Amino acid sequence: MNGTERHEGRLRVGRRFFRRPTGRFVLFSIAASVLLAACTTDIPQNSLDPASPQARDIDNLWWLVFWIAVVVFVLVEVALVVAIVRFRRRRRGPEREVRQVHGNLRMEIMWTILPVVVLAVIAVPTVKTIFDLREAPTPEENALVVNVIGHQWWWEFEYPELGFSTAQEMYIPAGRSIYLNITSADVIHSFWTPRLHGKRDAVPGRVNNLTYFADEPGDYLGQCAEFCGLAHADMRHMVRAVSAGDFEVWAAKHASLPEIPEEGAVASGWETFNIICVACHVIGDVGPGVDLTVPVADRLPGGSGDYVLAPNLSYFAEREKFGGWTFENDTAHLQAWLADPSDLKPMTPELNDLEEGRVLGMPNFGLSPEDISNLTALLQSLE
Amino acid sequence: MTAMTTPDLAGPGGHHDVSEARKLAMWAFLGSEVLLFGSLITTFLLYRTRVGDGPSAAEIFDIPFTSISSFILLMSSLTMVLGHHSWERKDWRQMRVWLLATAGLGMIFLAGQVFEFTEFVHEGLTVSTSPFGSAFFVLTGFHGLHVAVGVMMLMATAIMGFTGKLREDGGMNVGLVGLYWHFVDVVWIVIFTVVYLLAV
Amino acid sequence: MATLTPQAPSPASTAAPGRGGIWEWITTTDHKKIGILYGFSSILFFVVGGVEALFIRLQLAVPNGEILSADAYNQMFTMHATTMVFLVVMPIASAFANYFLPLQLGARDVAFPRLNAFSYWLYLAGALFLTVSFFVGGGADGGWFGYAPLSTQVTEVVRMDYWSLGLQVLGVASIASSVNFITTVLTMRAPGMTLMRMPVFSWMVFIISFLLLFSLPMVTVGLIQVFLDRNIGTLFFDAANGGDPVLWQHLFWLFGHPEVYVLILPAMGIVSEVLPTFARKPLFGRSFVIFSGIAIGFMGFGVWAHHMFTSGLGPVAEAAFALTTMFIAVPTGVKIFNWLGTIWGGSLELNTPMLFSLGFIFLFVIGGLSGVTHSIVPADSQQHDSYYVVAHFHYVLFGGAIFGIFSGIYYWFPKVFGKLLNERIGKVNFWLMFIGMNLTFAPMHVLGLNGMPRRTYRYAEGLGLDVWNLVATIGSLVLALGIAVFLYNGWRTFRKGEVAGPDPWDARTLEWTTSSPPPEHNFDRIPVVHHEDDFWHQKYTTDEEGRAVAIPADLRPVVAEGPDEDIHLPSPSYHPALAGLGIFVMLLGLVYVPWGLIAVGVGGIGFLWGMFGWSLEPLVRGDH
Amino acid sequence: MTEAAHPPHPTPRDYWLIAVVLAVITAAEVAVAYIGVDVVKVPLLFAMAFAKFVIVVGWYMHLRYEKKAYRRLFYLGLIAAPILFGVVLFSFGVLIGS
Repeated sequence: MNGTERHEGRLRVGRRFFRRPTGRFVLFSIAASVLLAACTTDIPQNSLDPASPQARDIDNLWWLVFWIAVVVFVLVEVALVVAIVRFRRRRRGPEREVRQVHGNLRMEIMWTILPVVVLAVIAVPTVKTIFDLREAPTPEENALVVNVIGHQWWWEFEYPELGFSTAQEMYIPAGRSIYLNITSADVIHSFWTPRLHGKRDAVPGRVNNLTYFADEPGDYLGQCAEFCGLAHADMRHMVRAVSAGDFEVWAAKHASLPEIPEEGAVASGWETFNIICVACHVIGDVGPGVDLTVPVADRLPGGSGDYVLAPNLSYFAEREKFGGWTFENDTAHLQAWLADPSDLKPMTPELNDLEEGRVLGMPNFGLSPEDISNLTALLQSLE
Repeated sequence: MTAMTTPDLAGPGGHHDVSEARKLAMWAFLGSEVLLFGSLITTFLLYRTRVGDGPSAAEIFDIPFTSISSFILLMSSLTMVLGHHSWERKDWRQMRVWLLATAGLGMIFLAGQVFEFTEFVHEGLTVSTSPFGSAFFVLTGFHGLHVAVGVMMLMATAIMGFTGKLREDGGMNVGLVGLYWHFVDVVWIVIFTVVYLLAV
Repeated sequence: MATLTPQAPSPASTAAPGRGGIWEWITTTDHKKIGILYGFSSILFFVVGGVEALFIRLQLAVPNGEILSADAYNQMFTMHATTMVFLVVMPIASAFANYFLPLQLGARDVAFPRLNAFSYWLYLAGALFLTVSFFVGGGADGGWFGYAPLSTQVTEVVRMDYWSLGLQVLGVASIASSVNFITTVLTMRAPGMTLMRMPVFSWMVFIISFLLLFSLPMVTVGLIQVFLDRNIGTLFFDAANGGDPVLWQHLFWLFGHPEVYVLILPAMGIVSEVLPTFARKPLFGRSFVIFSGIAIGFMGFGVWAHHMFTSGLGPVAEAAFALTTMFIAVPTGVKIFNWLGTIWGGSLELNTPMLFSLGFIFLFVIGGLSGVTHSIVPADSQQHDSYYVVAHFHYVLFGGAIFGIFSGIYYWFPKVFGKLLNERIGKVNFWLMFIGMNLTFAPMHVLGLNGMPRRTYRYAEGLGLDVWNLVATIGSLVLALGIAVFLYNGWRTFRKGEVAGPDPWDARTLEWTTSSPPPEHNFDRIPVVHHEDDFWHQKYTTDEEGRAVAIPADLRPVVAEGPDEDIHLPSPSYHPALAGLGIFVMLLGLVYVPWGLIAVGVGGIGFLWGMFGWSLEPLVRGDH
Repeated sequence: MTEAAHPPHPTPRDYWLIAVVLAVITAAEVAVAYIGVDVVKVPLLFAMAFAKFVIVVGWYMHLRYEKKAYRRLFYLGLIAAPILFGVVLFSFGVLIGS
């Protein structure tokens, strides 16, 4: 053994350490209360605030595992803290005589088997839920099919049965199953509306499926969850569940062509659109009509096959936000966007390569203030 | 517990047997190479039918030609093992002959591969024609690279045999080169089946 | 063949020619010096990676943060992860392994000292290469996992070329050192040191060597495919032409998951050395700890697809991988229980290394439990790629690996440098890191459950993310302060640290039998081993009740007098460093084809020169 | 197969004999590839490739005569590879149907 000074030092430390368990418990209770607080309702992307049967299944499973984990956590950490407090080296008295125990086979076997049992308890509902959630809706459920296509950095929603597509905001009828075909036009994205379901990757060349079912009409915010490049953070979407009747009205509107006035600012904007914007964007039946080798079109069931390079702008004015559901759809933001899109949202249009189908943002076309205000008028007229 | 015990190769005083250690290291390295070629072969298996607009395997492969070059590589294992044998018997002259013969067979194989690649490119299969093309060229190219490294090692060993350095070392250079060479041959056995014969 | 040349035997007296200074470090083949090189390099990169992390946290402190652009942010998180995984935790484990594996085995060096030096220089070449990219157009920005086709998408910008080449070189370096460590363990153990008597830290190094040996080739192939897709137009991950991006995910995670255990097992080994020393008890259920390490290693290969639960594997594969993932909690749990068994009934000396080890257990339990929640596939579909995952793996990798490593640093510093790190400052260091760590990462659980995805450079207000992000940022500052205290402690100790004897902790394994720092030849006489924890058995015996009884110094078994007669030490060589430098130049050239081909040629000549010089060396010197 | 009972190393005569065997199998492989029916062809080809593999590794590489430790090192990789990659290919649907 080495000198007594060091021994003294150890003991002071031991004493200071004695106060720590309280600290640890405070920490633990903070952590626990925080987790519980996480299920408050006013957080739009709260995964613990389910609004659909699917999300509820996940939520129930999560809480089962969470409480089991809490029990294990408490048992192990309490044992650890008790061991530290009880067996620390003390200042007074002779040094504890330590029995040189090398192990205890019975205990070791026990604590190998015990976790197996606990895990078996978790495994059964897990496997069951995995298969449940993967089941496609039956024909009786009359599910609405929506093709969800990820683009850098916005979501396209195609309604193959209704014959139109839109972007940023996905309208669905509440109380009806929605069957999503999810894919991507460029890199891997992940479609995630936490209150409705877990996420599902949008992989180019593949189609992944999810079933959505909103209990109630309402707005459900979501966001791309797989890193997809520069503006990954600004790739959001809004799922708007509306009543069946409202959905009919909305769908009927989108199935028809928007009306463009013959004169005025809007008409001038329409002219500019037909010269510049039409290279990528669609309004009604006017669009680029590009024909590229596409990983998307020929794979999506019932899809139109048209490849879209940029968001469909038909009925743009109904959207609350734009630019990956990031910027308020108001005059100021629209004009700022048209003046220099990359200033508002980080993009690299200089790296666009339309031949390859690579679109990394809307270029700055150097539009005049007049063009900008006309285009803004056009967009705001598309209600 | 005995499952993991191994012969204690450490001699007294920490003077471990260097040649044993190097052989062991080579086996470990080859174990690692199995996974490398495994990944390449897996990629190929995944993409072997994805030919796009380009030629397919059945259209392009010349099985008789490849069978002959495979046979040549296979026989280089024989010359290698004979070289190894004469090295063990310290018959340096014979050893050099067999080593150079092995290197020669390896070079014939490589020449065959170069010829084959050129043909394929002429017939319209390049690395960027289809995933099949990418996977084929990268897998066989990687193998070819291994053969080329092996040829260089064989030549270096044979030359060291000429200059007498090999004898002084008394290590196990020929043994190691042999292991590597046979491994490269073994990989080709798998490639020949998976890539070529399955495509017929 | 060249890479497998044996050590050049030369008499100890001529082993260190009087060239001194930097040249001595460049040409060293001494495993201890190489270990120190690894250690200092990884601490340096630890600071770099830490600064990157601080940038990330400052950017996210408030909604719509404006400290970094999206571009800069993406580089920061990519390089933070790449740096911490490949340039910090792996090499620092290598530092410990290099320094202590031969000492713990009772050997004079590793099996292939120059291969060992080559591994280090290759690591340094790869590390500098990755870091250089910051100064020539930006660091890698495709995520440390480099998912194709994002990583192959923009070929005009060379950042991901730097990334894919740099990682490959680091991989080769790791394979080389793995081969080296495996051979060392199998051939260099002192007489009597059976595998089951081998210290647990050495065991864990042995296991991770296998993990690296078998997992790295797979990612190497993936990285080559990414590089070729970017540079010569192959179509491996090009979905439009029939390639499949999911292939990359398989190849990456086939490596990536064993890699996780590569990061954590050395820390577990360190903890298994520290706890018995300061609890004054042998490791509880030693063979269970070792076998659970082996089990973790094996099973680590069978769970990779749990990183891909949202990619669309299909329910059968998802269920299967959910079960294997759950099952890996069993050997992990065994380890934790055995550590508890070790300290239970002991006499705990709560000094800094011990505190870090106990902190490791405390934090690792949290990380382990949140890990189990990932195996619940449906729940994982919510948590995947959210901050919940970030919280989980920082509890494992920071609370686990880094705390274990700090424990190791405080434990072994006196052996390496002969001076004890200051205890009082060490405690401040521990508590700042412990509190900072929890403040930083615990809130991230909530952030993830509240729907905050990873790798986002900004978030909007009103999402319920503001408060916890701010807390996490404050925590990261506390953490940074803790690490600053650590650096100060090290600096201070070099100047006026308390001198440590050969065995300051009354420890149990062979490395403590030599002087601090050890002589160049490690042991005057190669020890003969009779027990596990052999050194302890030289100092103590047990009474009938199983209590330790110190053996008086004059009654301890007498080791034969005098040093071994002929001590063979590897001679210094500049060839490994030259070959490493050659590789560095070649890599730079490969990024800038066609003009760079000149650099490739120059670097290639340097590399070949190094290799040939290396393979011819022993022939010249060996038999004189 | 124990350490103590090393079989004697093969002689050059054996090596030549093995080469003949390898050549015959190779010829058979090519023949089967051309004339075999699909159902039997694939397993047969794999079986023959495996036989060649074992012969070269066992005799030419002397793995049969080596220490257990070497064998284990190599077997680890050899066993891991087909299992891991089998699962990968299975998940892509390559091994079943298609």
